[in-house]
Amino acid sequence: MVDEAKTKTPKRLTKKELRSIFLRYGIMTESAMSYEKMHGATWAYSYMPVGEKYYKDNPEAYKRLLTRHAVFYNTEPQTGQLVNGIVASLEEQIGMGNKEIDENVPVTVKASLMGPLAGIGDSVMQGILIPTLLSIAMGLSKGGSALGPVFYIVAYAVIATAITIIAFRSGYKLGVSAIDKLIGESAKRITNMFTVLGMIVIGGLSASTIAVTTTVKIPFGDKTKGLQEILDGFFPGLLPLILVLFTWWLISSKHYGPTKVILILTAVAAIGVLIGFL
Amino acid sequence: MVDEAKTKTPKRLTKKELRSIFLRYGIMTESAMSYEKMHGATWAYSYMPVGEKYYKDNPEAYKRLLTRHAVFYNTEPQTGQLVNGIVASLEEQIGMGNKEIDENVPVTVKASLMGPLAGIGDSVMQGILIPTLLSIAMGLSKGGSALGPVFYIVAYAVIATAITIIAFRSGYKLGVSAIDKLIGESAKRITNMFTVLGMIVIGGLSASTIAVTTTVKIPFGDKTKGLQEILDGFFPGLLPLILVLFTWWLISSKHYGPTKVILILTAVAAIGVLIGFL
Amino acid sequence: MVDEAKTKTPKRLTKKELRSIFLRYGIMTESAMSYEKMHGATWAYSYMPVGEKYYKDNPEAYKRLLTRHAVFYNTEPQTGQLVNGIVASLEEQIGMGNKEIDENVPVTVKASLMGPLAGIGDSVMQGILIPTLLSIAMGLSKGGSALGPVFYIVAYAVIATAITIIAFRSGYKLGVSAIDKLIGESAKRITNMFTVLGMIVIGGLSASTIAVTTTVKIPFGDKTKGLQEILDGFFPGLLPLILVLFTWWLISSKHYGPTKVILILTAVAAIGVLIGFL
Amino acid sequence: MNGTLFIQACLVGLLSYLGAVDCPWMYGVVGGFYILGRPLVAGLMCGLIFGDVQAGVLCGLAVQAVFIASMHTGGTSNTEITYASYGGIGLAMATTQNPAIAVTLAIFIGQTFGLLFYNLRMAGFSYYNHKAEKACRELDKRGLIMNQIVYPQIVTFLVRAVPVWAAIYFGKVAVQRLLDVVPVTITDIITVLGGVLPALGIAMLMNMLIKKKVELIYFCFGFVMIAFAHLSTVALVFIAALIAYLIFNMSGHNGQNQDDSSKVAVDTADEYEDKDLF
Amino acid sequence: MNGTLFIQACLVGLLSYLGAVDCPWMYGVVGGFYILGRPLVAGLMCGLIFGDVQAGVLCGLAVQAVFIASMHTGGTSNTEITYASYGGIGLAMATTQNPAIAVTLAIFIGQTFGLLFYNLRMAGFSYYNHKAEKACRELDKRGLIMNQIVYPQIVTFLVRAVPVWAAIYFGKVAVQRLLDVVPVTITDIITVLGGVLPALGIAMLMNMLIKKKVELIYFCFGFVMIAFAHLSTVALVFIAALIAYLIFNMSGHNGQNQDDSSKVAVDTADEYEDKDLF
Amino acid sequence: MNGTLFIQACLVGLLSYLGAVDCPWMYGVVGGFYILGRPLVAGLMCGLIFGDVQAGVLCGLAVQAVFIASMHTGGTSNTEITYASYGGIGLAMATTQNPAIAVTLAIFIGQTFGLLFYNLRMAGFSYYNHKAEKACRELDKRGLIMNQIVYPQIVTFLVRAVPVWAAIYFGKVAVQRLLDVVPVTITDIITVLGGVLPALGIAMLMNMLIKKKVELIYFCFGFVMIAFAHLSTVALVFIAALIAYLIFNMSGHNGQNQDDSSKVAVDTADEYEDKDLF
Ligand SMILES: OC[C@H]1O[C@H](O)[C@@H](O)[C@@H](O)[C@@H]1O
Ligand SMILES: OC[C@H]1O[C@H](O)[C@@H](O)[C@@H](O)[C@@H]1O
Ligand SMILES: OC[C@H]1O[C@H](O)[C@@H](O)[C@@H](O)[C@@H]1O
Repeated sequence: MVDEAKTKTPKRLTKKELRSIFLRYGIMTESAMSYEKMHGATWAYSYMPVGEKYYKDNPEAYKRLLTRHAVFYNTEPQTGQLVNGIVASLEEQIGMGNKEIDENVPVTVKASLMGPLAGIGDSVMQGILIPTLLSIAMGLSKGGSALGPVFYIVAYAVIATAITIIAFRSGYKLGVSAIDKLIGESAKRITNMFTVLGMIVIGGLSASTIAVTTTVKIPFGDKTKGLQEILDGFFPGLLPLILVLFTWWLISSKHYGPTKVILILTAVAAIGVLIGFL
Repeated sequence: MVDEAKTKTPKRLTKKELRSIFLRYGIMTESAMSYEKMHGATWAYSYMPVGEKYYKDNPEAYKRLLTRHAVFYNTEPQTGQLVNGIVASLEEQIGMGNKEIDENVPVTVKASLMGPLAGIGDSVMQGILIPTLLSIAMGLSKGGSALGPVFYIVAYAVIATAITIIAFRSGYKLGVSAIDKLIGESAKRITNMFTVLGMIVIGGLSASTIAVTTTVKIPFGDKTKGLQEILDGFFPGLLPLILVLFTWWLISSKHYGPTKVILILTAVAAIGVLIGFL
Repeated sequence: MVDEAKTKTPKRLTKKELRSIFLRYGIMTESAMSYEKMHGATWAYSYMPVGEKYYKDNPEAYKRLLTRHAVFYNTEPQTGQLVNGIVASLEEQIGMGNKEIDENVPVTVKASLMGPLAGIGDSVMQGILIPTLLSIAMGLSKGGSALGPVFYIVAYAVIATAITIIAFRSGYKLGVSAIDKLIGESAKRITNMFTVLGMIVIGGLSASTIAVTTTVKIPFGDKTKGLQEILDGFFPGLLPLILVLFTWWLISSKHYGPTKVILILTAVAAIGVLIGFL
Repeated sequence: MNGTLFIQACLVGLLSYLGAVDCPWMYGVVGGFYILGRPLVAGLMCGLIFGDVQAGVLCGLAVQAVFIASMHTGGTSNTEITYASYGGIGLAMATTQNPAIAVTLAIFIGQTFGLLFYNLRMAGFSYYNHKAEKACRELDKRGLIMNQIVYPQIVTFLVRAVPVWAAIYFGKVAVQRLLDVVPVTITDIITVLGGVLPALGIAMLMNMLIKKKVELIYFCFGFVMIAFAHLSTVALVFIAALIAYLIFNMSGHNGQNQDDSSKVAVDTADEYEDKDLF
Repeated sequence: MNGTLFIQACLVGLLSYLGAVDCPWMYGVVGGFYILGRPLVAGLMCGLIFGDVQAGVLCGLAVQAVFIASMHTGGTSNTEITYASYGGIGLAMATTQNPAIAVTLAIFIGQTFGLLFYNLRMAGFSYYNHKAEKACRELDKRGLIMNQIVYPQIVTFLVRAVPVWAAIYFGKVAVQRLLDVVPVTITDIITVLGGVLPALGIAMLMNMLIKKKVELIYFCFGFVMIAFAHLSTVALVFIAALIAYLIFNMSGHNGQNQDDSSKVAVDTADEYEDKDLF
Repeated sequence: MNGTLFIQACLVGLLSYLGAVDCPWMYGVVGGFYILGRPLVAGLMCGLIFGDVQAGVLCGLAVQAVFIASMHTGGTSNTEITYASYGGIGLAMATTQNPAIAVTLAIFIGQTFGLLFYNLRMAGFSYYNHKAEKACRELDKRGLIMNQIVYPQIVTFLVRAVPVWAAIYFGKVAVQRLLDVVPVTITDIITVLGGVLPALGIAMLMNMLIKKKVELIYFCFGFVMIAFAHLSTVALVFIAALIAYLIFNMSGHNGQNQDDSSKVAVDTADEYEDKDLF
């Protein structure tokens, strides 16, 4: 931190200003999302309080601030508050005149963090937290009770809000020093850890959510027996497993997009039903 | 080992003498335990056979022997036979006149081993072995059969006695060389291993032994449903888990002693019952 | 690879010749197995196509080829196609006149690979693959359905044939370079991995296949209760576990051969039945 | 004109806007897309609106099962879950209140109109993005806010609330007629498709997480723990966390921590902790 | 005077001395505190003394459940288990023979008089400890034995056997009267407290074992394996042992073993073994 | 002469040759020993031959359970499974068609005549091996083929097909008589032995795999997962694979990969992969 006593002007961001940056980002992130810019200039909007504080009398600097935060950007928005926190601390330093931090730094930081964080963030939030809470809630809703959705609403609101707050605070506290931590060896380990967590949990998720059973009956002496029953006898969930691996292969090896995959899956379902297999 | 052939006097401890040291320690360890000295001078009592053998004619050395073994000492008494074995071999060397081993060595060895061994010993004996055997025994006693306690008596007597014997023998065999093994890198790994074992098993233990259920009924349309049943639906044992984490937090972060914690738990139970929650 | 353009004579093995080597080995490996030579001269037979191709006019070289492949050799025959593939690529080089590869190399390669591969191969094929497929098949055969054996026949034929083909191809592709990979650090890690896999799976196998139960009844007040039921209450499968550990101890520590062990097990069964324990 | 239905349709349309991924007003995606946008919550909301909470929740439950693994990554979605939720459940509540119909309608609307509108809008917003960027360069604060927030929100409101409102208000009769004529095979196919669809979301996540084919082992482990061992997702999360933590520690034991491993004494454990993870 | 009751009370009092932590005569804590002192064993003993083994074991079973995780570490105990066992079960056997009453009495006696007497004695024994230390310095062997063994044993006998004897001999009538007047709420609270108490012992152990908060993951894993997967403690011990062993090996793969890893050939595995662990 | 039985006996004899470990004609051990030779397949075959597939499969099932862990390693076998399969099941099908009888006969034939013939042949083939080796040295191609393939096959056909044929053709009457007189104790012992026998194969495999006693932990883990957690073998294979993979990775983190760990950037993950394993 620069010596705050020396010069009069450079003041740190107040709590209120920080809260404003936090909320502007948190609320508006995806307000104008396009494939071209994704979160793009939401950042410029979020950092207007910084401009108002430090660059009131320096329109060129203000412009540079908004312009550097109007480029393509995309990450998971909730855990992404971490980056917002880091950038807030960087822009604060720049605004306060710390010459050691170039105006390019926030841009580089954003560009290098958004990718990994999108991966971790999506798998933790969409891959683990949401499905887990939803499956608990679905259990509570059996029979049509409102308990399930109410539980989900409360639980997700509390947890996700907490995550955004903690992420922003940690980012702001770490500041520049975060870059090492988030890009270095240790970050790779943490990413790896969450990736493993994610892979295991979505493995379980596919067992509990994909519902494909065959209706084929095969003759057993004079009686018939469901093929599904036989499959369940040695590999419960074999069809869902095959299906998800097939879909994954379409995406990862064939590089098909979701729409193409949906068409294929629809075809699979249609043919399966028509030949009497599914 | 010193050259035994050279001088006539220095004889090694006989089997009988070793057995005596082993038994004196094993039997008397906690005979006069106080918060101030804990096992304290039991050690002096245990090493009287050494004094009788080597220092019959050297009262000063005898006094030093007893005195150095009258200080504060505390560890898990059963697995603690390991330290007794090591010290036996050290005192034997000192008694036989091996000048390489200072009279301070046994004291240092005891002081540095007692801590780690208390940790491992307590968690293995009180945290794993005893609860596991007891829960087996309790299973055997369902309906009031004497089989359970008889099983426990035999099983624990055999296993614990074996542990004391093996511990003492290993300690005596390792002797000085044990210090490296027990304090070095490898010891940290072993400690760590047992710690992990302990943490997992007591996690299970808390699931199987803490019995807290709520009696709250919540309305479900026209019927009511037990809250406990709902909890069991998505997190069996949630209340016990919360309770044990709360208790742990009282001890580890608030640094409350057991008595204070018992009072708090009693208050929790009382309030829980009075408001109709438990 | 040597420069193929320079000289006219040295041609690589054709697909047909490679297939012939693959099949001769795959089919004939154990055709004349004795304790003394095991697979022995099957190798000479397998490499006759190489002799016909390269040494038609050089009977001495042809003799050396057959002779060096007539020595003791033993490994798991199916996964063993890996070695066959490596040796095929080595003999091809030798046949084509590559002076860098001594005629001893194939012999050394065979000798150093056969041991580890026997260990891994047997445990993967006989210890994991076959019992797993068989237990699935046995499930399908409950009640006498032919589905079980048919499933096993198809599944094993497909999987095992695929393994032999992949093994041969990988071996041939890797060639000399395989030696490093198969003997170095990395090979030790892979061996170790398969060993762990094997140990866990055969642990499970013993729980599901060894069937020993005691018929002893013990009095419980006025009623009696089966000892087996009591054992199941705290350690299901305790008797099978003891039995398999005992058998393992006979083999690994006492170094008894299978026949001796069978006699002992028969004695155990007989005595167990006669005293009314089993 | 049916006044009640009109108001109901308006409310559902409004909710389908508030639960959209690009709607900011519910604290961004936290309260919007990830709470209001989930079919289970939509079910509750529609239940309240149409005066039958139980039927609403049951529809929500059925639709949620199809979309539980719905993913929204990198701006791409495998389904337009908000159109699906409110269009499907809303229409079903307005007509049969049958969960199966809700699922059919949700899939149909989500995968056709839903994705169409979504992708058109995502493409179209480039226009506002460019204008917002220009506003940044020119320090036109009002322009930034209008182009980044106001105009896009108006557009997204129109393309979401209006079609959903129209679908419910005018679709009621059409749906009822359609249900009478649609062949049962189509319903069957859509039902099967409902079971198949979660595979897509999961496969998209797998594509993000799984870098090497070997890592499928994690995925399969998760699958097996649910499919064979019948654990719940909550339990799996804990198990996965343990494995992930082991891997985290494992990877930490090389490289940087190596050299100073001897310095890391027991009492510095806490600082060490910070350096590592939490 | 009731002669039978007098003798019964004497026997129970004697056992409560023999099962005390500081009583040496049953091979130290092995046969004393950890066998005779356990409520399950106390139940059997009291059953024998009062002539109804079944009722005794049932009381022991109920009390044991409360105290299964009772810990005695560093001289501190969360309960005075011996007073609790023999006071509680003994009194119950002398009166109602009702297990629930036994639990209530055990908790009451253990947590009040029990802990009081225990702590007073632990404080008081400093007196003898000092005299024993003095005896060591003066080579007063008799003094050592008297102050380290004889006097403390007399004291501990008096403060244990006498109160328990009195409680049973005189308490019988009082307890019966008390049971008639005590409000049911109190009984309820004590019942709940019985389910809650094990949390204390476990939390004490956690406090010893868990150094970093992250390590709670081990604890939770154990909890989940029992609570969700319904494994028995015995199974958990094996699983935990595997995990602990993996961690042991893992930690061994850095530092010292690194440099010479190439030297560790397969055939030296056995020596290597010794160096490492068993 | 009974013509049908004659032909049936011939067919069973032929199969017992084709399923032998040293018979090449079914693509070596793949289709022979490991398919035709398995009791479950033998049951199907004998069922077809004797015209009652169901009875045959049931006999095969019973015998397979005894021999599921049968091992053939290093030329040594714990049983002669092919004699056992075709002799035992064939004879049972010719007589009572009772699975228990099939097991008894299989064990009896496999462990006596079977092993005897097997070991004699294994010893005797040294003769042909030497002649084949000589043929190699003399470039006598015909001699190699005759001695390595033709003669050994004739011999093995004779010592396998003929005795099995004879056993069935002549044994039918004998077996039926025997069954009337054999005491029930013998049957009991053989039944028990049937449950015990798998222990031998498993112990042989353990002997190959387990190098240090500590590694029993892997074995016990597998045992516990089946015996306590009631998982199926298929599930266990996945779990074991995960553990093995963790260990593989773990061991890779020392030595060679260490120094260049910093170079292994994320994008080179795929090449890295090749270097490591798959
Ligand atoms: O993948 C990161 C991120 O990309 C876009 O912003 C959206 O699809 C988000 O839902 C997602 O979290
Ligand atoms: O904690 C080590 C040790 O301390 C004291 O000696 C007693 O509390 C023992 O029960 C305990 O094992
Ligand atoms: O042990 C390797 C190998 O040895 C011999 O060749 C036979 O026993 C085979 O069945 C076995 O696979």
